[in-house]
Amino acid sequence: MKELHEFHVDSTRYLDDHGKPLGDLPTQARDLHRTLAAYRHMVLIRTFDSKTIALQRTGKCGTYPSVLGHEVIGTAVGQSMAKTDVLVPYYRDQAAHILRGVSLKEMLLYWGGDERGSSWENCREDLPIAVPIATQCCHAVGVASAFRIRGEDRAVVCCVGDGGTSKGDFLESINLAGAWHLPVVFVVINNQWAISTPRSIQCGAETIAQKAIGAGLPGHIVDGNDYFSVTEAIEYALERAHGGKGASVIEAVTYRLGDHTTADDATRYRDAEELKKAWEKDGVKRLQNYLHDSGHWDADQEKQLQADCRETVETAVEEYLAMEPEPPTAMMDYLFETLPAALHDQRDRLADKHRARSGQGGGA
Amino acid sequence: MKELHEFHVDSTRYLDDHGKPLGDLPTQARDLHRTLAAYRHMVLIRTFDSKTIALQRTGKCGTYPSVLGHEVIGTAVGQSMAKTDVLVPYYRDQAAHILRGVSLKEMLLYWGGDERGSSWENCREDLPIAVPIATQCCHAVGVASAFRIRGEDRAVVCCVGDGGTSKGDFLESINLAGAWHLPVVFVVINNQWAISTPRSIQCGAETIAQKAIGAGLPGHIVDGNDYFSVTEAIEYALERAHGGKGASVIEAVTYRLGDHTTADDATRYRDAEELKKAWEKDGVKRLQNYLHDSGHWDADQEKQLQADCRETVETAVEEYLAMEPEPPTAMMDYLFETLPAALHDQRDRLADKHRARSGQGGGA
Amino acid sequence: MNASAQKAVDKQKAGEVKEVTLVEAVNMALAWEMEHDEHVVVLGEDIATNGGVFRATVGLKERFGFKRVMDTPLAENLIAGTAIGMATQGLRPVAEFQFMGFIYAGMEQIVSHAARMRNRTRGRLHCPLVYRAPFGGGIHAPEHHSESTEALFAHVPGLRVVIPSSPQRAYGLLLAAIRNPDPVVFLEPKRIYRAVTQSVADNGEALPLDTCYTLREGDDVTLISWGASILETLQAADKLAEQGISTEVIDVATISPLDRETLLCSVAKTGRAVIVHEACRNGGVGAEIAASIAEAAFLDLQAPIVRVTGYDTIMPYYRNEQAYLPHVEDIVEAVEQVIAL
Amino acid sequence: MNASAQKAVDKQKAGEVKEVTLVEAVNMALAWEMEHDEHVVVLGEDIATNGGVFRATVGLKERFGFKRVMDTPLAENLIAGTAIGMATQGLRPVAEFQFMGFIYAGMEQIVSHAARMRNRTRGRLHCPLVYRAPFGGGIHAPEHHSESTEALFAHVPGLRVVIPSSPQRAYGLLLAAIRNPDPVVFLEPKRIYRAVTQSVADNGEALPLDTCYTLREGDDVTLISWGASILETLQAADKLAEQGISTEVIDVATISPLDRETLLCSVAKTGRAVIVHEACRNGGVGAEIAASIAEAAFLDLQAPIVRVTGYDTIMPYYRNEQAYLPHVEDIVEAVEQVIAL
Ligand SMILES: Cc1ncc(C[n+]2csc(CCOP(=O)(O)OP(=O)(O)O)c2C)c(N)n1
Ligand SMILES: Cc1ncc(C[n+]2csc(CCOP(=O)(O)OP(=O)(O)O)c2C)c(N)n1
Ligand SMILES: [Mg+2]
Ligand SMILES: [Mg+2]
Repeated sequence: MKELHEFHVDSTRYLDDHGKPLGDLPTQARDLHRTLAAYRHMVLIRTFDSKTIALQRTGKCGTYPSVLGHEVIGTAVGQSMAKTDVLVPYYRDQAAHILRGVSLKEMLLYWGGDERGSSWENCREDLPIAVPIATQCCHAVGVASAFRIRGEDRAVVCCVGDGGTSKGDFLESINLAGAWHLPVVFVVINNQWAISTPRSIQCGAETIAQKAIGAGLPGHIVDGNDYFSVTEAIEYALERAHGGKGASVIEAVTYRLGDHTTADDATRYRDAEELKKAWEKDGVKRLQNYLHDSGHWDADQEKQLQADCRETVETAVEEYLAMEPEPPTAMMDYLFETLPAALHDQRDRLADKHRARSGQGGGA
Repeated sequence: MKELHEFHVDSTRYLDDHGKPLGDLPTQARDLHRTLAAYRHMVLIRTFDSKTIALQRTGKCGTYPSVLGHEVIGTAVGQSMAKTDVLVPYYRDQAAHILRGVSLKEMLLYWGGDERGSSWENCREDLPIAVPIATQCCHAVGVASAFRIRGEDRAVVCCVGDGGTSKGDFLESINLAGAWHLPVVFVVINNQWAISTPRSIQCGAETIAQKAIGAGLPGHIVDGNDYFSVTEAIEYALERAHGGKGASVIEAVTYRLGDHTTADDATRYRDAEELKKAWEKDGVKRLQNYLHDSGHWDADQEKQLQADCRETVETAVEEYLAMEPEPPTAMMDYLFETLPAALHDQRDRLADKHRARSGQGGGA
Repeated sequence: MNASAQKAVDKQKAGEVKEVTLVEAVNMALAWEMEHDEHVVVLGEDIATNGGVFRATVGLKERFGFKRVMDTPLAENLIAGTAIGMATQGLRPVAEFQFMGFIYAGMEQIVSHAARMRNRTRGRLHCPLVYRAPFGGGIHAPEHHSESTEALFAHVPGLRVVIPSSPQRAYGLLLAAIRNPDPVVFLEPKRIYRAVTQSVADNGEALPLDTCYTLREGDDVTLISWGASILETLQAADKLAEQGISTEVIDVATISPLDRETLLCSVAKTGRAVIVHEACRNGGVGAEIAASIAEAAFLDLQAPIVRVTGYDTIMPYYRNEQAYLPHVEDIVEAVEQVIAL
Repeated sequence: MNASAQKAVDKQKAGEVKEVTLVEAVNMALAWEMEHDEHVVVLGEDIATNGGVFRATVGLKERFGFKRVMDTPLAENLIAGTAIGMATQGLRPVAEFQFMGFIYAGMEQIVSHAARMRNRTRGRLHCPLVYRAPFGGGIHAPEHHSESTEALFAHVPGLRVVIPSSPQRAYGLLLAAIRNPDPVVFLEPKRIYRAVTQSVADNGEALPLDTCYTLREGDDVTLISWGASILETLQAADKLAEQGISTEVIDVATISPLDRETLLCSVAKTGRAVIVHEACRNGGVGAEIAASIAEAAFLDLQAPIVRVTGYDTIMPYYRNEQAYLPHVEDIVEAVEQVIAL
């Protein structure tokens, strides 16, 4: 009369906190070229991150969400996706975006309060950064539906924070992905915090991955600071998606090493001790250790890399700072494909004012 | 390096389709008085239901959602709740409402297009019928939070359809119930259909109960046509809630034996054969068989009960039909506690028009 | 009939004139466009197998298959957002909200994404989608099934809000809405879904958006309305004609962006305007129209602009819904009032 | 300090006059009311331990405990709906939406339930709750952090929409909103959260709702505004005074239901009105105000009512947000224009 229905999620880890393999590594680890590229990319992203925070502090950039602690996940996402796949990001996916083809300058423009920061010359089909939490999950299933409708062999990777998993959009979307068997990989970046709200307040469940069960999807937990386990999980999930086997949910467990954004002061609500411990698990350092230990990286290379990254970032910053703002009329020019007659007057007024204020003849 | 995290939901059944015990019955079954009352109530509700459909067909009532196939669940809910608990219903909980103290006349008023149908003389704290699907789930956790905040030993039962479990409100609410450890019992009335949408399209998971796992809650499946298994599960969950052990999700599996509402024609989208099979599992007949087999019910009693129920319903219908509509000004009188000055003119106009149109001196 | 046979028959029939109701015209437009543009897909609750609770999508699944005609799980936010994702991929989704009263859960997706995708990406991505919803009262429906909250969408930059008031306009405007490269909220006045039939040529010809439709020309007063209220407005115009009052009747049709020019030209001629809508008055679209006319036609106006609208309260359940709705006599009275000045 | 000691200290301090900013006044009102009414609870994202991203709720958790000051999971629909459930139980929840740009997910709960519970149950249950949200642009924030969509709420029957524009009004109106037995959407103009300080007596005295506040009396033209734009409106009034133009400045404060009487009395005197708001113009609250005045004060008006507003487009990201916002010169120009007629 009583029957049990059983379910599970699995969790995986390959490297310990110091970069030492805990056992056999997955096949991806054999690709040294890729692993080195990943490490280089993480250092670039970290360099970009600290520079952008500095720009914000000196009034040259707007509120900015640091990617510190999330580099490994974004790098694995960016590397694993096919070019024709579509990324549906949240706002802390810098590492993935850059690998997809977004330029550092575009990234700066976006956080510098300029819409051109999402017009992306490359990766034209990737969705722009979604600020309203979790809303992008619905777009992800929409994009994946389009692939299915057209019979295309493409997949979607959708990123969302741990906080985002409490919001209907995420939960409704994984449900649709399950019901419609859609080619989507949901990557939950569980960095333990949603601004000041700890993971324990978001949800009473032991793991976030187990939310997949209610949608009939496989759920996997990976150490988000272990490049190999993240990569393996995403590649596996992408393979399933491409193979018509449907969606997955991956919970990548990490820690937000910075403030929520430059507008936040995390010391108000979290323990210095906790932060210190989290640094010990840092995934960038961990991968460096691994490469070092396996004889593929040394101090000179590191020094060179740091210098290269600084230069790349500096160049991008200069380009960014040199950009004139758009004319104010731009605020009407992309509202619709063609400006409706009802708005002609307003656009004219805007142009006139801009001309008057900037004291120029042309402008708009 | 791989670890499994395991979860489960259980499912329970005590009576077979014909009302034969499949083994030992739960303790609740020993209470013959209660079981008989349950059966009588189900018959009353079924009588009310067919009468209301007839009223609708003759223009004396509005669109109405038949309760056919849901009587057992509602009855178990209504019987199991303490008076001081709060019911947060959806729109097919007739059986529970009447046990809570809503009168048949009030029920008719509601579906007859009259707001007084939710003003309920008894069960003053129960929430009114929620038409927007699943929205009531958020209210349920709000009510339960109020109990927790005030330290009261009270619980909430929240009902929702299988369709409703796809909507953010349900999913967000079970998550909060888990995170905050709230005294709520979510009863999912899985009648296999959401209007024309079959259960298989709502969700790719094997069961709906497993959605509880993602919220960190226990999930139980019961045969929604088996009075004993529904009763046991709800009582158990209510005990947990009252005992400070938090929330539960119960999936009560049944079948919508009628059209979705009187505005629907289910033959458009579902199989006659499927419906016929579902009737074989009917929970009212099943309980009658059980009582009959165990020597507590006979044909005479049945005849008498049918007559009593018809009379009770007829009386309520007469009362309902005798009710004058509210004056149109009522549409302003309950908008706010006190009518804001901004609306005085409009109310006066309404009263004047009503006076003019009804040709009476007073009225509003 | 198999799909390709159906296709042939259909081609023959193209341009066939049919006598249809408003809801049938919606169905006809959907079918035409799905037939001629493979990017068009429809999704929503109960729209496929059941053909929609109002039968607006009946037959589409049989004709175009479940890949293009999709019953969704019950979640309006999801429907709104999924359509956005599809649209960024170049599909032209037409998503149905079963009733306007259930559209609010989709509000965040509509306001923050559908309306903004083009602007946000500087044209890289855009949302050529249509959100359909039946709206308005008067059909004896339960709570939340009688909403007229078009003003909420009209205020959102980046959205078009289009409302047909006849079978011909339903057909032509819906085609235009689907072909439009930007998001359109397409609200269907369900009270007149089956009120009248009209001859509609099923030839795929769209009607222009962003323009008012002048249904009747006149000199004394301009009557401005949209949706189901057009019915009473035209009836009032007839009654007023009997009294010798000549009215110009304008169906706004696209309530945002607003074709102020047609409205102003008319008021320049008549000097008087009465606006009729079912939605409550406070902050309704009538307010924008009145404010715009009062500002731009200040010197033309011979009387105040009067609004005949629903009350500023919650639509009553059906026993009292007629007391809420504007009636022919209310419009006649308002016109008499402004004419007297 | 333990709770009861704190209580004593607090009582002593009651009535103490403090020099505070608008956001501090919000905090003060919340603290006062929580101290004096145990039914008041606050909930929202990051409002407890962190004290709110704008520090509006700072110190409340320490003082009143986590049972009454609740950090919620990240879900605005849930926040809106949970507050409704609490309110039906007689609590007086004050729920924060972190930014107005994130309130839309809560729309269904707000429109279909908070605004309707009393009416639906004929008074059996009601929703004495407050939805707080910082709103408006000009703080260099990312997308969705600069919304001014108050018109969407003003159109919803059953809601009150209240907007303070000074520390004193923030204190008095928020107390009134919490004590009000019906749902109030309380929008806080974050651009002036810390713009000025004012002396506010922390004595629990509420200010009336449903009424405009006349900030400055004058004869030539009525300037009508609310929220952060009051700042520029007052500055414009000063400039105009230098030119010899006497303006009456009215802070609408409760934008719905609207105190039309105060506005009409003023226009009866001045014969001219200019309405200033940050929200986009089409279908903004300015439209309702203009339409109402133009209708009721038709004969008093000596010039068209002009609206100085944001453009009918999406609020630009911050590099261009100043080009979107109404400025002092825009108001001055508009006044000069209507005065010239
Ligand atoms: C719908 C919505 N509500 C609130 C916010 C404000 N907000 C920005 S980030 C954030 C926390 C998100 O946490 P999480 O999803 O865990 O992502 P993380 O920032 O930790 O990477 C909040 C509440 C928002 N952007 N959108
Ligand atoms: C938010 C919302 N969307 C759509 C509807 C229209 N509608 C009414 S009932 C229903 C199906 C509900 O199915 P389910 O939750 O399984 O409950 P059941 O009617 O089967 O008992 C729908 C779509 C609604 N009432 N609310
Ligand atoms: Mg997080
Ligand atoms: Mg169902």
